[in-house]
Amino acid sequence: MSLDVQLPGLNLKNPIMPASGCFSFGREYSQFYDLSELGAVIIKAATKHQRLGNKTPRVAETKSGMLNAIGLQNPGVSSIIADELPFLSQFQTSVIANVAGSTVEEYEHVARSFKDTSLIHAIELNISCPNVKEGGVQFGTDPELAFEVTRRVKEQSNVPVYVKLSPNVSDIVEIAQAVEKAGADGLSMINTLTGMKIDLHKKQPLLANQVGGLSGPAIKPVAIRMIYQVYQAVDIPIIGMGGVLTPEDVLEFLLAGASAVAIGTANFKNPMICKEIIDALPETLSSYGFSSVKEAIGGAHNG
Amino acid sequence: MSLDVQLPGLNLKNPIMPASGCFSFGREYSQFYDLSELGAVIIKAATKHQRLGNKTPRVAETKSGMLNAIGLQNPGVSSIIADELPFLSQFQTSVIANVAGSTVEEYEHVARSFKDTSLIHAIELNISCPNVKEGGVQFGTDPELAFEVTRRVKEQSNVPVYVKLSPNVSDIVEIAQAVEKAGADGLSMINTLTGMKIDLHKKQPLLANQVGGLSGPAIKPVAIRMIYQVYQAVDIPIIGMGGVLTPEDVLEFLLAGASAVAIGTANFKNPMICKEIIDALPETLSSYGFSSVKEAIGGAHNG
Amino acid sequence: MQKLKATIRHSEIIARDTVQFDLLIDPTILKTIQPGQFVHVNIDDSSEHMLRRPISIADVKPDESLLTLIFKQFGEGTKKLAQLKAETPIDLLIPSGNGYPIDDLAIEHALLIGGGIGVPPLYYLAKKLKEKNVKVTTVIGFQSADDVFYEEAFLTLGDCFVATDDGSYGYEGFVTDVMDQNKIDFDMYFACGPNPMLRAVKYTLSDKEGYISLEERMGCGIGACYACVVPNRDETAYKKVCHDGPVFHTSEVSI
Amino acid sequence: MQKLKATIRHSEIIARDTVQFDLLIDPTILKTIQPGQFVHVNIDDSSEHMLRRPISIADVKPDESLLTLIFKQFGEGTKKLAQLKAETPIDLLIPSGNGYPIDDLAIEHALLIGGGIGVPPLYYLAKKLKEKNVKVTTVIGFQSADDVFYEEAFLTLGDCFVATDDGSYGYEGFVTDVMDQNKIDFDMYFACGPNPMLRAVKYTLSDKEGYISLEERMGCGIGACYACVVPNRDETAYKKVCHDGPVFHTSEVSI
Ligand SMILES: Cc1cc2nc3c(=O)[nH]c(=O)nc-3n(C[C@H](O)[C@H](O)[C@H](O)COP(=O)(O)OP(=O)(O)OC[C@H]3O[C@@H](n4cnc5c(N)ncnc54)[C@H](O)[C@@H]3O)c2cc1C
Ligand SMILES: Cc1cc2nc3c(=O)[nH]c(=O)nc-3n(C[C@H](O)[C@H](O)[C@H](O)COP(=O)(O)OP(=O)(O)OC[C@H]3O[C@@H](n4cnc5c(N)ncnc54)[C@H](O)[C@@H]3O)c2cc1C
Ligand SMILES: Cc1cc2nc3c(=O)[nH]c(=O)nc-3n(C[C@H](O)[C@H](O)[C@H](O)COP(=O)(O)O)c2cc1C
Ligand SMILES: Cc1cc2nc3c(=O)[nH]c(=O)nc-3n(C[C@H](O)[C@H](O)[C@H](O)COP(=O)(O)O)c2cc1C
Ligand code: FES
Ligand code: FES
Repeated sequence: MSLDVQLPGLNLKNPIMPASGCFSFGREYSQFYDLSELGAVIIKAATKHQRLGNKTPRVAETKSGMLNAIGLQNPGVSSIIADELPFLSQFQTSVIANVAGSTVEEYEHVARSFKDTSLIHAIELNISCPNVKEGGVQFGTDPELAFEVTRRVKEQSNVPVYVKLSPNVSDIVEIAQAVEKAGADGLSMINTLTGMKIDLHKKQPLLANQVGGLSGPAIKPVAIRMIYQVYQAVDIPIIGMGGVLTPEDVLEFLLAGASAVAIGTANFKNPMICKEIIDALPETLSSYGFSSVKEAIGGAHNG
Repeated sequence: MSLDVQLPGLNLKNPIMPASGCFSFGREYSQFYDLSELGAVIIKAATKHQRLGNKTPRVAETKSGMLNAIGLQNPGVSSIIADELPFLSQFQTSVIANVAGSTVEEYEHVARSFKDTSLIHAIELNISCPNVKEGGVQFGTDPELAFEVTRRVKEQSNVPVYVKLSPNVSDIVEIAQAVEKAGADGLSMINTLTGMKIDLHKKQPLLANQVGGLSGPAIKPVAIRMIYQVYQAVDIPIIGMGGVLTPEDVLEFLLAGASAVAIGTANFKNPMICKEIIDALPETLSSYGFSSVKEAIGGAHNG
Repeated sequence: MQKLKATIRHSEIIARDTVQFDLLIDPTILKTIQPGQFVHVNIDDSSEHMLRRPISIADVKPDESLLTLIFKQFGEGTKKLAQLKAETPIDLLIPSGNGYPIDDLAIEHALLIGGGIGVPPLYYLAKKLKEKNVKVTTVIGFQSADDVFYEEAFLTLGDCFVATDDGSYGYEGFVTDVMDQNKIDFDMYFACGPNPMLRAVKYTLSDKEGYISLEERMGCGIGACYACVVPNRDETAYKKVCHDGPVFHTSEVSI
Repeated sequence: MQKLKATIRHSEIIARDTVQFDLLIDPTILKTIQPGQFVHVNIDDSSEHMLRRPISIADVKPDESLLTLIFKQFGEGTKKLAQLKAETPIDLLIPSGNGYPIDDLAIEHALLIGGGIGVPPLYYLAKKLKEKNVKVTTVIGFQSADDVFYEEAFLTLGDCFVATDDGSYGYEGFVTDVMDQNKIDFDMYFACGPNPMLRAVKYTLSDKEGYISLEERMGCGIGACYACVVPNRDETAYKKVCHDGPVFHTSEVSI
């Protein structure tokens, strides 16, 4: 059974990778299994300077999901390059750097900084952060802003750029097409849905940040729908994510149109999940009649 | 413990009502309990003529939720008035008519038709249906279309109009403010998120309609977030819904800013759910320190 | 219809992935059950599964307060059900739908045709027909030898022919092949199984009157959500499988 | 740290809504456990609960391959755990976090201060200190008489003062009130409980050195998600409770 997939910048031995923000820079999970097993690792968001993130509580459980409002806590791009990437480079796996910022300039700076290292293979451009200059609109909800930030980050990058789309939009296809036109090499979808939980005891939003991002199996149907729709409208590959828990879920993402699949929240329930899914994938694929991962990609569009 | 709530057109003895489309016109559930126990009943969507709806499969289970693509199957507004409302009128409960259509003219027609009966107390204007004339955009995702359909339905109605908002939008507040400006007496939120499930055996979307509406506990965090945000931005009351399963969930909606709470999907798991929640609500409210429903409404905004 | 808790008295694997539950239940409700009706089963109290599962009533023994269900482990829900042990309570809507209207029919020889998980409801039907002195012949089809169940049970009530898709047991082929080869004489047929089988049966037996039991994905299971519809004969309106069916006269629906 | 399945050997309600689990577990891992460490518990295999629950290790008996947890039924997850019966397997990450660094401390008399569900880890700590011939005095606070547990257990290891918020048992008031009234002499304190209690203790005992164990909502429980942070002393960076804690020297963090 061949699990390999070739994508811009990424020669993946299998389509499975931990999702950004759920795996830090890999150290913690490396006590559970050899990270060389992974197709790739998407590291925690990098910003220009260190960020402390939001006040706690930062997470809350919801039915078949969770909310998080970490607030992009990270040590800053230079420290990531100096202290974290060398650790990851000991494993035989691709590294995707998640790039975040509050302004186009910050995005450009972070992308440019990653030029100094050969230890990343692609950029995941996280356009779900609020754009401070434009008054808190998310780059990811306005096609023109999305186009602009993609175009400018592409100019600063020497590796392929996958743009990570926000699902909190009326028309995901419009955004996907805008970033494709701006030169994106691929898409990564979906980021979290914006949600809230109220603390009944305290009678106020449970998260200190009030709202948080909803992830986990609860959002899988939204992810599948968006990937299915976008697959039909663009020609660049999609890294799919949102609620993956089982090898069957991975197959569902592939059929919908994803070329690779990232796993976020499920790592918290089961730190072995990525490895267990990689091990189980050949049997799952063959039980549904596939002899390779490539064969399954987009398979639900043939009907 | 006083559970009553007064809203435009609705003198509710308690804030609990079944959500549109999950309760038909009440007959089936009346074998399980006396519908007079309910604060109100929101009936299945009415269109101008009979509609057959979509092909099957029309529903699919998802984690802590479900997808549906019923497609507005209903016998048409005149038949609803003649055959269904008289049945409901034997119960001591308010009736809210859910009004749907593919064009503004159809919405107007349905709203006007309900003028002929005294058996409904309010209209729930469902602007989440695809607008055929405008090329499939939902009225609910464009603030100008939402304004226009609300204004024109208001003109045709002799009962208060609650506009039911779609959550599939980048900015829910903008839509809510548009319909408030157009004269809406209240809001009803949220309708379903658009989702999809792939049938792994058939390798195609499971629902005949491909996409369907995601409902159930999975979407509760999105509903709570949207209600919380809209409550701060408008002055009209909100009927909240999306994933209610327990009396604690009802309290969470009230605290977020809902004045009444509708229950949809949970009726399928437990046909007694509305009655059981009504019975349990006084104890739940008092265990969190409330002596009435009214006291809890918007309670999470005082911090 | 009622929502009630039954208790699993006995659980047994009777064929590949196929589980039989004998449920202890209030006998007054058992007396009202018609063959062909189903129960709508709640998987568990968690929110993970928001939809119940429809399972046909395979047998009823009011004297022992027992109700029998037979189901195949197919997806997550039936797999979870299969793991439940004796003494576990299980939440049902019962009885759901309309069964085979055998009390209103004057027939002498009934042909029962079942495929896979369509076989279970035919057992209670056969028992009831036999009680009314109707001769019963059964033709049941399965994928393979490992899937076959209840052949002996049906044999105690009349002739029973078994077919398997791969020929590993009984006749090779589909139930319609068995019917072709055995020229069974009968007044009326009663069929339950996957839609392709029902279509083939209806076509093959177009000169005979028959009742078929349909499967459709369900939401409420009580007629309130319009999930489980099937077009009427001329496709001008829908019938609800959960409420108007699952059993229909072949002339009522277009399949 | 490992992910492993333990088996519930015994489950018992030891106070109002308070459950003690004795878990059968691989003894090699038990020998490595430091007092103050916790386990990260998976509620069940369903997707309904995507987050594990952190529960302190209350006692360890390597000879019997036993690990003791004591937890209060608070929300849905702990209520589900409480219903698990003996022989049920339970999925843990173990051992999590850093405990009280008692091997590196030269002390003679330790004051242990616990509030509510902060009491359990102090029991294993008290046992370990006693083994090292450190004198142990314990002050534990609960809401009400019905909530009190482990007083006798602590009394076998040294003095133990109990306070209840409503005065229905022991001293009336908070643990700090007991400390005020009893002028306990000690070298170092070790506290675990809700943040307001820890703040009060830190303030009251500002002239003493102490270690505190913090609670914060967790995602991964292993240091990878940045959910469970607490600001360092000068609030210029965060520490992770799950990885750098849950036990901190009072000078390390700002609470
Ligand atoms: C009236 C009726 C009677 C039935 N009687 C029996 C029986 O006696 N024995 C038996 O083994 N099976 C029977 N079935 C089929 C049985 O309901 C499905 O196999 C079962 O619902 C699958 O659930 P799952 O959790 O295993 O599958 P999943 O795929 O996890 O189920 C997901 C959803 O799809 C629905 N679904 C999946 N397959 C079917 C199907 N074939 N028909 C209807 N809904 C489906 C489920 O109800 C659920 O809502 C009957 C179906 C109907 C409509
Ligand atoms: C290091 C550490 C050790 C702990 N040790 C114990 C112990 O020995 N005994 C005990 O009874 N309790 C202990 N707790 C608290 C315990 O984790 C919570 O009571 C429990 O997680 C609540 O889960 P729930 O399902 O009942 O509540 P829910 O409200 O349903 O939980 C929802 C989510 O919130 C989190 N959460 C809720 N309350 C807390 C809390 N107080 N602290 C951390 N997370 C919370 C849960 O982990 C879960 O992710 C400890 C907490 C921490 C951080
Ligand atoms: C705790 C947490 C932190 C996250 N941090 C980031 C991040 O820094 N950058 C990013 O692009 N996405 C981040 N995400 C989103 C995930 O990468 C992923 O898109 C989302 O969680 C959906 O996948 P899942 O359902 O498998 O978790 C985070 C998600 C979680 C749960
Ligand atoms: C089967 C089904 C049919 C529905 N039909 C309608 C409808 O006709 N009109 C409407 O406004 N909403 C309809 N809805 C949406 C619900 O009224 C409700 O807004 C949504 O399901 C969220 O609530 P819940 O999570 O409690 O189900 C339908 C939902 C379901 C599940
Ligand atoms: S399942 Fe709801 S109408 Fe049949
Ligand atoms: S819980 Fe994830 S870092 Fe502590």
